[in-house]
Amino acid sequence: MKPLLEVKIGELTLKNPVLTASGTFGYGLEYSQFFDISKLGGIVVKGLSLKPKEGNPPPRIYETPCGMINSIGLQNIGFDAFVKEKLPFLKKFDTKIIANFFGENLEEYEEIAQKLDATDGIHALEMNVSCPNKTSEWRKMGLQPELLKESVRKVRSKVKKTLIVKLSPQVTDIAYMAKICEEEGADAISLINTIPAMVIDVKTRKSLIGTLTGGLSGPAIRPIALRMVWEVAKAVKIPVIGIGGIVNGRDALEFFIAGAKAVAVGTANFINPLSSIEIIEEIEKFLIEEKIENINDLIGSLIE
Amino acid sequence: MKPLLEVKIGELTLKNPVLTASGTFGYGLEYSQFFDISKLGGIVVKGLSLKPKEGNPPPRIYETPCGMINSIGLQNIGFDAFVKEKLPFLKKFDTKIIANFFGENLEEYEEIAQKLDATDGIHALEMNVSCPNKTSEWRKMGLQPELLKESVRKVRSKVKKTLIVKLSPQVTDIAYMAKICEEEGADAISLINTIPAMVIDVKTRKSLIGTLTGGLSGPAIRPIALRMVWEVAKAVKIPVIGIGGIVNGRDALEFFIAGAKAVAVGTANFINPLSSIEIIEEIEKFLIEEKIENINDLIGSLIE
Amino acid sequence: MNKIFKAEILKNQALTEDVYCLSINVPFNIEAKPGQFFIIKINERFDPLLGRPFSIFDLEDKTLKFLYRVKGKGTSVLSKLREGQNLQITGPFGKWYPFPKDDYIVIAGGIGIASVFYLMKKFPKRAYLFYGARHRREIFYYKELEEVAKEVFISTECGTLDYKGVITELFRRKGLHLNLPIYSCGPMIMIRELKKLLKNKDVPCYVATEERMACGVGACLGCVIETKEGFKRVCTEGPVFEIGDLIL
Amino acid sequence: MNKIFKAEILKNQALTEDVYCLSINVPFNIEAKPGQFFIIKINERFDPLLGRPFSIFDLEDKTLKFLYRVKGKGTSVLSKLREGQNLQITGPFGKWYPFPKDDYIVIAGGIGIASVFYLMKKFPKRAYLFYGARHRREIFYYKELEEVAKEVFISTECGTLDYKGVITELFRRKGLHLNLPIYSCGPMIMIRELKKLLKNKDVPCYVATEERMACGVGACLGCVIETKEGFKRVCTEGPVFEIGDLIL
Ligand SMILES: Cc1cc2nc3c(=O)[nH]c(=O)nc-3n(C[C@H](O)[C@H](O)[C@H](O)COP(=O)(O)OP(=O)(O)OC[C@H]3O[C@@H](n4cnc5c(N)ncnc54)[C@H](O)[C@@H]3O)c2cc1C
Ligand SMILES: Cc1cc2nc3c(=O)[nH]c(=O)nc-3n(C[C@H](O)[C@H](O)[C@H](O)COP(=O)(O)OP(=O)(O)OC[C@H]3O[C@@H](n4cnc5c(N)ncnc54)[C@H](O)[C@@H]3O)c2cc1C
Ligand SMILES: Cc1cc2nc3c(=O)[nH]c(=O)nc-3n(C[C@H](O)[C@H](O)[C@H](O)COP(=O)(O)O)c2cc1C
Ligand SMILES: Cc1cc2nc3c(=O)[nH]c(=O)nc-3n(C[C@H](O)[C@H](O)[C@H](O)COP(=O)(O)O)c2cc1C
Ligand code: FES
Ligand code: FES
Repeated sequence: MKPLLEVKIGELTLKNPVLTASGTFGYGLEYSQFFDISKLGGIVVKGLSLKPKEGNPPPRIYETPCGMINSIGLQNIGFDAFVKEKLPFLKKFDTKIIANFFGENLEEYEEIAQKLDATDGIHALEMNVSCPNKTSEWRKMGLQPELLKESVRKVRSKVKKTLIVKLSPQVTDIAYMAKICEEEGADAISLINTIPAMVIDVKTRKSLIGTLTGGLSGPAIRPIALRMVWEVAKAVKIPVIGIGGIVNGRDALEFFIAGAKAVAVGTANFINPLSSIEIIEEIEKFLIEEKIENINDLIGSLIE
Repeated sequence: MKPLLEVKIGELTLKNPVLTASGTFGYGLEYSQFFDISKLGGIVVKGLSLKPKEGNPPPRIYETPCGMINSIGLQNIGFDAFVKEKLPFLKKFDTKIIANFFGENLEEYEEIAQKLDATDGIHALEMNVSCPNKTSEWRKMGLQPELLKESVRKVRSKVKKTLIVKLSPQVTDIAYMAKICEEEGADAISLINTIPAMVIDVKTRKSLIGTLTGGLSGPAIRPIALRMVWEVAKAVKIPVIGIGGIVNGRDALEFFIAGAKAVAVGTANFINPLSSIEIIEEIEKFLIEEKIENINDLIGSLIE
Repeated sequence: MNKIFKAEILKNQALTEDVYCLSINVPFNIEAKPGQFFIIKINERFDPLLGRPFSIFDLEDKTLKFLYRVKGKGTSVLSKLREGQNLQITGPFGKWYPFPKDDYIVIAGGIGIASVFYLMKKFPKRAYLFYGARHRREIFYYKELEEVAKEVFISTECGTLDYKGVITELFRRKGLHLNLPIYSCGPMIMIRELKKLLKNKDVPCYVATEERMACGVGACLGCVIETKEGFKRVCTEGPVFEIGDLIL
Repeated sequence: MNKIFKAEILKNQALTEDVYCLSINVPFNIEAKPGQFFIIKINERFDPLLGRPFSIFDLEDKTLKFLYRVKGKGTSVLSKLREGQNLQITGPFGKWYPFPKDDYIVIAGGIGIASVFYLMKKFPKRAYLFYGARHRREIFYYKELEEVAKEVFISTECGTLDYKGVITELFRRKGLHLNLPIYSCGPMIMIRELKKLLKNKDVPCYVATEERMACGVGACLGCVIETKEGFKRVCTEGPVFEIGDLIL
């Protein structure tokens, strides 16, 4: 018997709990050459802003032990081009589309959120309050409880769709930040975004990243992400989406056991383009082996 | 011509800028079977408390991608046994001994600091305000600016030897924490300690660490540590000791360029017992190749 | 077409101390064009983490070859793999060299030869090849090159073979007057020099570029280079660009 | 003695699907005692990160052998290494089995045989060996064992060889009456059972234990197990302990 993989995130029903993480799966198109992306629980698209963004000067990525640093600088084609050029393609697939978004200030956050809320074919919104790249204070609101509170409240008041807030790991008490979001009406929390990091070329004495620092992702950060997801899942009642270094089914299962209701696969897509669907298969296989009929029975089952 | 490797940390002169990190080099003895530990710039011994500590229940360690989690729980033989059983051996070597210490409350911090200050053969003190294991609030003072301020002030007022404060990475703004220490009279800052992390056995649904979470160390965290060292070195005038995932000379050089005046080698000792002296050799080789006569000319030379 | 597959190593041969030729056995017929690249995942675990991009050096039936230089951790681990071991390969990716209609010029610097050999093999006996290296030891597959090219000009920086000097200089002397399309791959310094030489000429010049990559398929936006029209992704909008479009 | 060295793989032979025998060539004469272990750094890079501890299975001249089961990432990578590749080895470390003065009993469960073969080889023809496995496929080096032991008792859980059942049961029937010192290595469940059996007996029983290790030399305090006198380090105070001292 096939185990049930369906989970609910706010108003959003995912046929399985595996998403692809923002910024690592383009606009879906790029990976549809490898597999049928309808198999995914959902796709979180690259962070969107009102206007197109050029992004940061290269070099933008560097590999580190079991991880990578990136400083893309939220390059994106902007809301209009997304709706015109990318969304029609995405609509053809039987999967949920989650729009990750950001702005340069709170007004922009509200405006893009409203536009996405009104756009057909987008099933949920993920508010990025945690971009680690060189950036305006507003994009970093995830580090300041007061800013975070205000922003989530305002954005929440403007949108009807499921609102996910994506948190930064760069705080002392991530559960506290999550509780703020919950109080202000977020439907779900996703975490973690990348961790600010650096790597230097000892010959040239320059950073190997154009903007000096960038965000660390990949297996290296998984144990940190898992700890944070566990802390947050204990602290809030709304669903948590676990992100950070997940490369296989076993990794994903750790996050479910720690309390995540869904996971998003990021850097792993680069290592093996089939990661996300292999993860779905491995989860299914595990549930069958362990005779667990419904993934929801596994969620938060950590024995402390 | 041999390049000059000598650096000063407060009143302490190190013949070369490579230390071994607390908790990863035992009391020196353990590694003297592999090489002449007199070659080291210094040895930071395992965290000491007034009384012996049993430490945490096993399992205490687990390997993660390019890193490891530990939850030793600051097991140690206590001040008296250290002075009686370990220090006489350490005194035989021509290297600097730095005593890492902690307490269960501020009074204990002050008391052990005073005792170490009065002990012959100990050249400097490293105050651990950042133990990530399940622990008393006081051991975590590194996360709270107010507690940190008070503790550094009090301990400083009690000791004459060079006082290094070892910071936790689990904060939003590590430069701010470092400045507090500087203001309160710390002679140097060392960072980073391990990052709280978790790993779960999906079969048993238990943490693979006895205390649920532990601290992540190793190459995985190096890019994070490097970024923090850079931030701190820019913010304070006192010397910074860089720690985190350093496994070879190139890694160490990145920290010097970012502004560290010395480095401490931790997890690498486990991977290759000769790491620390190989790192010294590689630094020397690099300085010769690059025609840098004095390591101090390399420190903080990052081109931004 | 299946763009992800496992392939067995047939041979991983050291040509010099740090240059290797890797032959793998592809499990099915693939169609790949000169200038395109594949991404090789070097190990099963996560250090090195990402696959590394390599140009098609040669493809014949199911045997795919890469010519690579050991530069850092990935290529160093790769160079130690043996016959019989398996690799995860993705590709082919990227824009290829526009097919030459007539005679053409090829300018290769160092390991850049890896990207143009297959072009000359596909369009044989029509290329004026200018191939420069540091030392004659680093001139690879000379005999094969003579077979596929129309004419071969070699330069070595230390003068151990043919012309002594850099390849752009030899090209200036012997090839600049030919009004033929140019295909080139080599270090940035060579490309810059070439751009200068061609400033007043009106021939197309295609350059294969390099940037660090994560996804290889246009998703991560990590591999951009600066062009006249803003940042472009080397993996999908390149690696082959018109030299005039690049801001070098 | 040099406790860190590089060694070349002579052979890395699969005995079953997941059990291998690794032979390496040690560059000098080492003195290592039965029950001690070495740490093998499996790769040059950092995933796997730490070396893995393995008991001395056999040592003769400069050939050191390990018998290991593939359990996770480290042993899986190890099992794919080939003849001619190099490994970084540290050791020998740890307390060895106290030398038997007279006849003795050996109880090995599964891959635990790896820790006691060398003991019997060093003190031959004096051991009553009780060796249990799941299946006859998993009874390794039967002929060699018959040569070094005095008497061999085999049990397999599925009854495919000799006695059907667990080895502690066979020992209870055939060996418990012998008043000889016991040397044992096997899974925790076997050790617990053994402790029960020996409750009222007054013979020394030495057990080789296992714990995850980082340093292997007593520095990290990572590998502790609980004993009557508090936590002890498996790497330096063990791996061999008196069974009565362990809190199981
Ligand atoms: C489309 C394309 C085709 C290529 N074809 C070939 C080829 O046929 N033969 C060949 O030898 N090399 C080729 N390269 C370069 C090759 O990919 C890099 O040398 C290799 O990835 C270095 O990996 P590493 O782990 O050994 O080096 P790292 O340890 O990652 O880095 C060592 C040095 O190499 C540089 N480097 C790393 N990755 C790249 C990269 N993707 N492109 C350029 N420089 C890089 C780094 O900046 C650093 O200076 C190609 C690159 C691209 C983008
Ligand atoms: C002193 C000593 C001697 C040993 N001798 C042998 C031997 O001769 N032959 C042999 O096959 N095995 C031996 N082992 C066990 C062997 O070290 C582990 O099986 C191996 O380290 C697992 O590594 P891995 O990366 O494959 O597993 P991992 O991926 O690290 O983990 C897989 C599983 O193995 C367990 N494990 C990991 N490390 C150890 C460890 N150090 N000890 C016990 N379990 C562990 C984990 O808890 C996990 O359940 C010995 C262990 C010790 C401590
Ligand atoms: C190249 C790259 C681009 C990213 N872009 C975004 C983005 O636009 N918005 C966002 O919220 N997160 C972005 N992220 C963060 C990922 O969505 C994810 O949170 C992070 O990488 C950790 O997961 P991982 O370790 O599985 O990659 C990006 C990550 C990478 C590696
Ligand atoms: C097993 C282990 C024990 C440690 N014990 C201590 C300690 O007692 N006091 C302390 O300040 N830091 C301790 N640390 C932290 C290290 O000194 C170091 O800050 C950290 O491991 C990061 O460096 P690394 O990545 O090079 O290991 C310990 C680390 C490890 C791995
Ligand atoms: S490598 Fe990801 S966009 Fe080019
Ligand atoms: S492995 Fe470090 S103390 Fe035993």
